[in-house]
Amino acid sequence: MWRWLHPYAKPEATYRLNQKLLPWFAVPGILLLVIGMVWALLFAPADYQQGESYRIIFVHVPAAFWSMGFYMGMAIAALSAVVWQIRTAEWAILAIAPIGAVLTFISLFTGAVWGKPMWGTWWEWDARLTAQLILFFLYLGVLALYAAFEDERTGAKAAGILTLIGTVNIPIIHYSVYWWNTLHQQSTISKAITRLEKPSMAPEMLWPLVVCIFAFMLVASALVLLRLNNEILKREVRRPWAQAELLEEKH
Amino acid sequence: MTPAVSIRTHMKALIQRDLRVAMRQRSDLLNPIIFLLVVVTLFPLGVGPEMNMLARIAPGVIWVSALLSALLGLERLFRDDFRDGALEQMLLMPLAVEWAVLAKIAVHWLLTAVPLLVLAPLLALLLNLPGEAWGALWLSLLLGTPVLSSIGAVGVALTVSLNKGGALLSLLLLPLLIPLLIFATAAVETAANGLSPAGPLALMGAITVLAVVLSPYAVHAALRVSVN
Amino acid sequence: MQFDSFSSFIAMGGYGMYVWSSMLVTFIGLGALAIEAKWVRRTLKREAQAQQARAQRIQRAKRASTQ
Amino acid sequence: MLLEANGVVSVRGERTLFNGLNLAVEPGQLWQVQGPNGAGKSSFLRILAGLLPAQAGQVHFRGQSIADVSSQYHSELLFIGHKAGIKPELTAIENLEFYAAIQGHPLTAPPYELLEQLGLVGLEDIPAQRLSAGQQRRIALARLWLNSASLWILDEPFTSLDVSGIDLLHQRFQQHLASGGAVILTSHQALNDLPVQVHTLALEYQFE
Repeated sequence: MWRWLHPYAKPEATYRLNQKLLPWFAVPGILLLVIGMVWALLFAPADYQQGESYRIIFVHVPAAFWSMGFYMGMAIAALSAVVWQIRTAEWAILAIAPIGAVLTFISLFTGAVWGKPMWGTWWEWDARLTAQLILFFLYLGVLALYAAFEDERTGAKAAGILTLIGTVNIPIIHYSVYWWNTLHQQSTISKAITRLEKPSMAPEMLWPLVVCIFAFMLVASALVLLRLNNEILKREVRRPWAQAELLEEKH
Repeated sequence: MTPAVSIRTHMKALIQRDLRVAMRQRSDLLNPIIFLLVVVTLFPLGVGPEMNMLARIAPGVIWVSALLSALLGLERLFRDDFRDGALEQMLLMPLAVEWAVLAKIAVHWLLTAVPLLVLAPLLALLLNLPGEAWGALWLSLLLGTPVLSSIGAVGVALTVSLNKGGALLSLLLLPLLIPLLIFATAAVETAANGLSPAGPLALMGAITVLAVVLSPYAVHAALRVSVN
Repeated sequence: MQFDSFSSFIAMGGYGMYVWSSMLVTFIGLGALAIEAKWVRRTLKREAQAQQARAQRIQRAKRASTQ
Repeated sequence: MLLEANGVVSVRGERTLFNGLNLAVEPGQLWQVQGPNGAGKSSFLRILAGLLPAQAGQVHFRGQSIADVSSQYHSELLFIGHKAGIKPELTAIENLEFYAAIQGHPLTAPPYELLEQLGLVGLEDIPAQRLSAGQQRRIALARLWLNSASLWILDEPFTSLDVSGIDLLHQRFQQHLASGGAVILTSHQALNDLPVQVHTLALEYQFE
């Protein structure tokens, strides 16, 4: 597999591959997103307990799911960057981090907006929300560390190492936050949140949710490809192939 | 003969340049504000998530965190200019140096206080600050941040030639900022209790005017000592 | 179709504010990422053009100095 | 008399740098302040510019103390010190734009030709921090072409300049002196090949 992958560690080859892959993510992604949203907002039945407000779930859950998923993707990129010194993997970290941060932010925001009508409060220091907030900080830390370096190469390396540390730390953070929360368990709201978020969903709700989760994955991946290609061009802008690529297009 | 250049042109050129420089190092601007958010998050993790208790400590927590985060990026105000010689050139501008200092303070305020003001409602929300106090918190930050920038500028001007950095600066400035902390938290707390925060806010306004008007002179004097 | 009229669709059973603000922020977030990527690409293009202009200036200077 | 220093004394720490220094600069004159390292050349220039207070003595600009007419003095003064005042985050053009604006000669177009003459071709729009020390120095010196100050005080202007750069600077000095300006500078090199008369002020290292 290494032999097969190796040519794609070359920036230009990766760029071409990404350009080819991009429509395969973007087109079905946007299509599925439209289908999923229409299904979710227009056709899925209302929840008997929460009424129409539960429809927030169709953006909240995909965002929360992939905020974690893309951190894992970032961790894999970081591992390849640190262990095998693949430069494109270093850039992939930087391409994924802002997207993961935005997904985390979306999950936090929609969670808060969902919480207001349900539990009467925008924010609750519930274990799940708190862990998500800390994940947000981890993403911001990676971005800030990279931005702090003047030399982009060293910055990407440092960001990779931080990502790996974060990956090791995430389970520990998770358990400590849950433990902290049970220690202070006085509000019934927290219990209510945990209960509400584990409903056994009816299939007519579950299917649009599955579609949305897929759509988010495809759209976010397309964004990663876009950003990764930008990162590649940013570093190769002096090379003739990148110059040609940039000067050719018109818009 | 050199054509006369108005104070406005000078200040405009200075502000434009400083904003440009700041935009080239955006992360320096964002880090203190992320720091603030993280510090505020630490309090519930440290003292427990009980919303009533958080509501009670919210004004103090937000203001203390804001003070600490303000100190983080403060050095940037003159340190880089001192290192590359732009500070000397600023002292040699053909206008009263106080105006140039005022321009620098204004840029610093714009770059640090505006993000803080945007973030303030989020902090209030995280710490369950009662809705009645949100306006007072925002006003207290609006009135208090110019004091941070201008008194901070004096501190930085005094220490800029030393290679001692942050700890000394905090030691110097935090005692000076205590009145600000007292009036600001008092304003937010009175508002949270359903009373009018006008009294403490008026006192803060007076402090602000005093600080903004007088600090350029102090900064000028301090820079003369530092640029030696 | 769960809603019998457009206004009831907008109202979302009284939760319109919450549902629509969530949707708005989600799509603004994703859209901002896409726009930012486009924007970066445009600055890169400008950078490439600047590079080209720079190369031309250097060449002109070289030609001038050899004459 | 453009600039006149009378009995200037400077004490740095425990050491007296110089004691009772006099200097009288007429329009059209070029003065070189000479002396070994540590003799206080830079300090003397900074006192003349009004950046450093002298322990004793006065500096007069057109007959008036520079402290009293600092605004007018600084509008006719161009000082380029050891640290040149070039912001490393900004490009050469952006740096010059700023100085041109505050000196009352706002740039109408980027000064490509000038920068080319100074050997900065191709580096005009790169942040100064990516350039070498010598190149950053040239950016600062480009200010000499972009202002109309009558008095130039330059601390080691020739450092890290190549032969053509030095030549260019000499020409500019000549123009400036011919139009009634004056230059005070420090330099390690002898200014023999400068086609104007060089007045010198020698400082000696004081051990006390």
